[in-house]
Amino acid sequence: MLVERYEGIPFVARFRWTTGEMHELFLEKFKEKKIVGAKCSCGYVVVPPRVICPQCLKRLSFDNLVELPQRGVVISRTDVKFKMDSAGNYEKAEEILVAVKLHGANSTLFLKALEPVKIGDEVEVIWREEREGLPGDIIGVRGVKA
Amino acid sequence: MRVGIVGFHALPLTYDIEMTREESVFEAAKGALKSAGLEREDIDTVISASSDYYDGRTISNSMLIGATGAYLKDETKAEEDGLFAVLYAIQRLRTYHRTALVVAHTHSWTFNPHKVSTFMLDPLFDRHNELLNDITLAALQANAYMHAYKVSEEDIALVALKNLKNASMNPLAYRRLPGVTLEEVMSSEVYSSPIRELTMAPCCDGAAAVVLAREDVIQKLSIEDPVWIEGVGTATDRYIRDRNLLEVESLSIAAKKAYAMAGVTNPLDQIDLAEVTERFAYQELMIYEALGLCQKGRGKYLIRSGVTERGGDFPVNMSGGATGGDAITATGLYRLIEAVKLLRNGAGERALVHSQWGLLAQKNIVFVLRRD
Amino acid sequence: MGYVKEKFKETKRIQGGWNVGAYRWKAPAGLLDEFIKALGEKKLLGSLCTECGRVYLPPREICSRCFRKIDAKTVVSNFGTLLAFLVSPPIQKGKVRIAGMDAVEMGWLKEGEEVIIGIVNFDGTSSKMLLPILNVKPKDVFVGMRVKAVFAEKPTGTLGDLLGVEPATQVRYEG
Amino acid sequence: MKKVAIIGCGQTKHGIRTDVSQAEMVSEAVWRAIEDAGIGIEDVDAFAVGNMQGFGGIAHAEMLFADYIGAYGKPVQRVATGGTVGGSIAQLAYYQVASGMFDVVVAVGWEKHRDSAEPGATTGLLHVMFANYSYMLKKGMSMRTYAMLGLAGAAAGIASYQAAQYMAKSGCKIEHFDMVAAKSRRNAAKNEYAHLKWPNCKPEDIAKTEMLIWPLRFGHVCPASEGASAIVLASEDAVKRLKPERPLAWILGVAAYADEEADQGESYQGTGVLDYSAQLGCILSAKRAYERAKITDPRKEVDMAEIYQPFPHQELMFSECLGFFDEGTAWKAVEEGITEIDGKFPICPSGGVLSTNAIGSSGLQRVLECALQIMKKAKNHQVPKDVKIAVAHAWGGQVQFNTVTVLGDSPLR
Repeated sequence: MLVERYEGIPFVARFRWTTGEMHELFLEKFKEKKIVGAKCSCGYVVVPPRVICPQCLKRLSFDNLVELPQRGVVISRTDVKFKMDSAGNYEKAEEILVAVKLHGANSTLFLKALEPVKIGDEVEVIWREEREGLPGDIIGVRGVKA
Repeated sequence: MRVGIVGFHALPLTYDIEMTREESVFEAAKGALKSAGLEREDIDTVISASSDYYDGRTISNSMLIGATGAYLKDETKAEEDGLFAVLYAIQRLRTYHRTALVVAHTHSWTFNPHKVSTFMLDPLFDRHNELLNDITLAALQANAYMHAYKVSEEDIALVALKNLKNASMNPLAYRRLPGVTLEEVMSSEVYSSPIRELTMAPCCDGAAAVVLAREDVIQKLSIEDPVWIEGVGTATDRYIRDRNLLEVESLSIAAKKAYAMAGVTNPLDQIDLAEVTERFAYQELMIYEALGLCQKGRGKYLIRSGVTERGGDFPVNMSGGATGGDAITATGLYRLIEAVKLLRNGAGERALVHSQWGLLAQKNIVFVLRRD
Repeated sequence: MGYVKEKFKETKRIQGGWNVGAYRWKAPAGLLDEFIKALGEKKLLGSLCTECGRVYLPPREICSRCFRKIDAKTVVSNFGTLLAFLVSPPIQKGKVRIAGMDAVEMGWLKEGEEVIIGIVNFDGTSSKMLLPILNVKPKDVFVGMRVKAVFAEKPTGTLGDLLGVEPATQVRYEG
Repeated sequence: MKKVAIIGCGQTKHGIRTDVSQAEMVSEAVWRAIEDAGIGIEDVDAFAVGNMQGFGGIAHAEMLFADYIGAYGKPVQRVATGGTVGGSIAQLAYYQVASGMFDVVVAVGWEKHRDSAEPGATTGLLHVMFANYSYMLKKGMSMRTYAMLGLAGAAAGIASYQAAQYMAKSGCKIEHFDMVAAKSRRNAAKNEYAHLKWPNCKPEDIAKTEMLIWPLRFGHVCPASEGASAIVLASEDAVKRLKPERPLAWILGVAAYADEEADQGESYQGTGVLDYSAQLGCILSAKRAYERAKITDPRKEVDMAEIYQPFPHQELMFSECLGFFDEGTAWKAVEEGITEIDGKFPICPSGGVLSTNAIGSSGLQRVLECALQIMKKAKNHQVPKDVKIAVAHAWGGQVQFNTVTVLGDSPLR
């Protein structure tokens, strides 16, 4: 049996996900170049902050918010050689992606590295010049000279 | 009440299959019934496995009711790996139902499954990092794991080489590279270091189906040579941000449950072979560890010493595993079917089957099979 | 009194998209083409399951009931029965958007027209088709009405060659 | 085969939940249910989850919030079947426990589809047919026909045909739809978790609303709500062990028979379904679920029902398929007030899907609401009559799936 192939008519479904109050505050603080996390009574520090502790499942509120240092340690890195467009097609790229634990935080953040870094390196968060309180306000991380 | 696998059928894995979604599912379902010597009328419940995001069709099972044989039957859809549909079938067979047909498919040609992985990212933060997807996340996990346990790129390549060699002997495999060398694996194109083209599973099109039945029904209908599901375990992990990247904790939990149910205390001794879903070659080493075949960080010794090679003490992925072709929701069923075939061919008495779902194998499921 | 709806606090929204148009699919080759070709000859071509005798229109490949591939084709009647219908309120500019475009501005729908769509069971088939009901006022449409297919005068070799259905002769007692 | 009880219920307020993220919304329902059961997360063995992922724009969202709902380290099984998904989740959870595989299971269903920027729920619904429409356009369907079908497309279109077919069979009129809709809005006003409430709504109020697509008015349409529902299920053994000090509801029988897709097959193929209001799948599911629940005469034995009715004629049509009234007569029962909250056979005292439709939540909410009535915990919308047996129904797919779940105040004999 042979098949006839067909493509979708051009259409991009748009979304506008609501953040909830805790995540909203997290993003709003970006405007002041601040990163907040939530510290649970069990000791776990989660970032982005959220209403339930991922470690012990206790409720977290605004009272649990803590400002986090903008420096952390690279726990892993990779040289990324491709990007995907919205249709899932590959494009060539030369970028570095890192997994970072900010000092004092237990969660891992996945961010772009703006220059080569190694596992164990100390890095700092680099902000966009004009910040709007959106995820894109963080451009990535850069190594900190000891 | 034991549950046995009594029939199965899997289409050869390929990319851009010359079949519609409906035709492939129909052929898989029909073939599985035929291999069990049963008719559609003998089946009490049908469970399909597919995912709307991979199919590009909301309610992905809605237009497949005729093709899966589910017309006017007690039907449902597990929206995840086919092994979860098998688990659900077992649960149903322990209640009202006597026989079950499980059908799974994904056609990766429809839309790049790696792009779908980005739709699993937190839309409030992670999804806005254009570099993040299942491949780059795997690269990060691989590097962290390699760094922590001094695993070399060659160790990873050895896993891929083993699976590629096995796949080249498997008529169902999509990627068959007879005579492939370690050098070829280690010089294949880098997607995100250390993940290379030949150290990751190629997404492809596939459809597979299995027929399951209760022990009393198997006896009554004199169905020959069933393969019994002795143990099953599954567990979920935390989202990627709050997880220890150095282990697959949910798989350890799943394996322990499956072993306990099957009465397995020492998997390396009591189980003869395994079919696991390694979307990336490094994952297979972490899977060895989570399955309790060795201690944490020592998976590399199993591959270096050839224990998991064909002919080794504990062959893993004699079919080539997902490295030979990954049809996403159907992949677990391909592993299951390969294990059943191996048992029926006398490769051993007991087999382990594993599949995963989600970012960095967030969810894992393990079966222990036995042939009397 | 009217509706009482609780308002919840607005929180920030994050934008994103899903490129649904980038998906692609497969159809059985030739299945619909034969149907379209027949439309050019002002005929409706269905597929016939020789096991159960059902005729599917448009053609179908797998018979759900018999769990087998359907193996025959047959021409069916151009006449049928209206099983159900709906009527849109008069179309207004700015009210109907299709794929982000205004249907009136694009000339697809006419300002003020009332669109009638029906479920039609063509005689001899086990299927129904959703088709526009043409050349009739909404008040004259009823469930059970006899209808006939309306084809394009000059066939273009496309699905568009079947324009819809219109009322067929309704036979009533005239004594 | 283990007997299965519902030992806890939790739901969020349904509406346009701009105040929370999808993860927060779902965890709200899950933790309420666990709290309501009086157990701890350590007592929970597994989860049954589901929604329609395209609607809220997150693939397999449960993976994202597994660590919000306490699911990590535990089995999570996911189902998705369209509008029926909530009913399918409840049945999955039932089988998880009845099989003896797990003792205590949390079932949760949700939808956050106002996160979609497309009007209403079109993103999700459109994609049922998006591939087919793409093919039809390729094959030369005119944009005029496409616009006409689009106009009548999605659920409201399908519902309109269904309503017309039901009217033709039963002789019921649009005014009966007004009655059902008004009842639903009135009942919803008594339900703190419902979305569209209209205290003391009268059929005349509904009749004043504009015609959306004949024969359905704006007042006949369900809202696109956001929300989540969760229930905790436990085996008889777990009930003995946990000793929940609360009334319980028991699941007595479940069934879900699938019919062929009604509208179109893959790539514009014909289907063999002529009557959208016939719902053979519902009739078969009801028959089998009653058998399993050892119910021989539903009219005598069943006390109330929660029916999946995003549009008013569906309450009538399905109540017949479920065997509560003779074919074509349910509208008379509505005229007589039999299905009112204080009637002889209350249907949808919660206000039903007509007043609250958060897709993934809706089907599960029907089961939850039946359980609340049996437990006598429905507060302001508690029916006065003593509920011993209740039936929860869900409908979905392409006019083709039905789940029927029978609940009772005591375990199956």
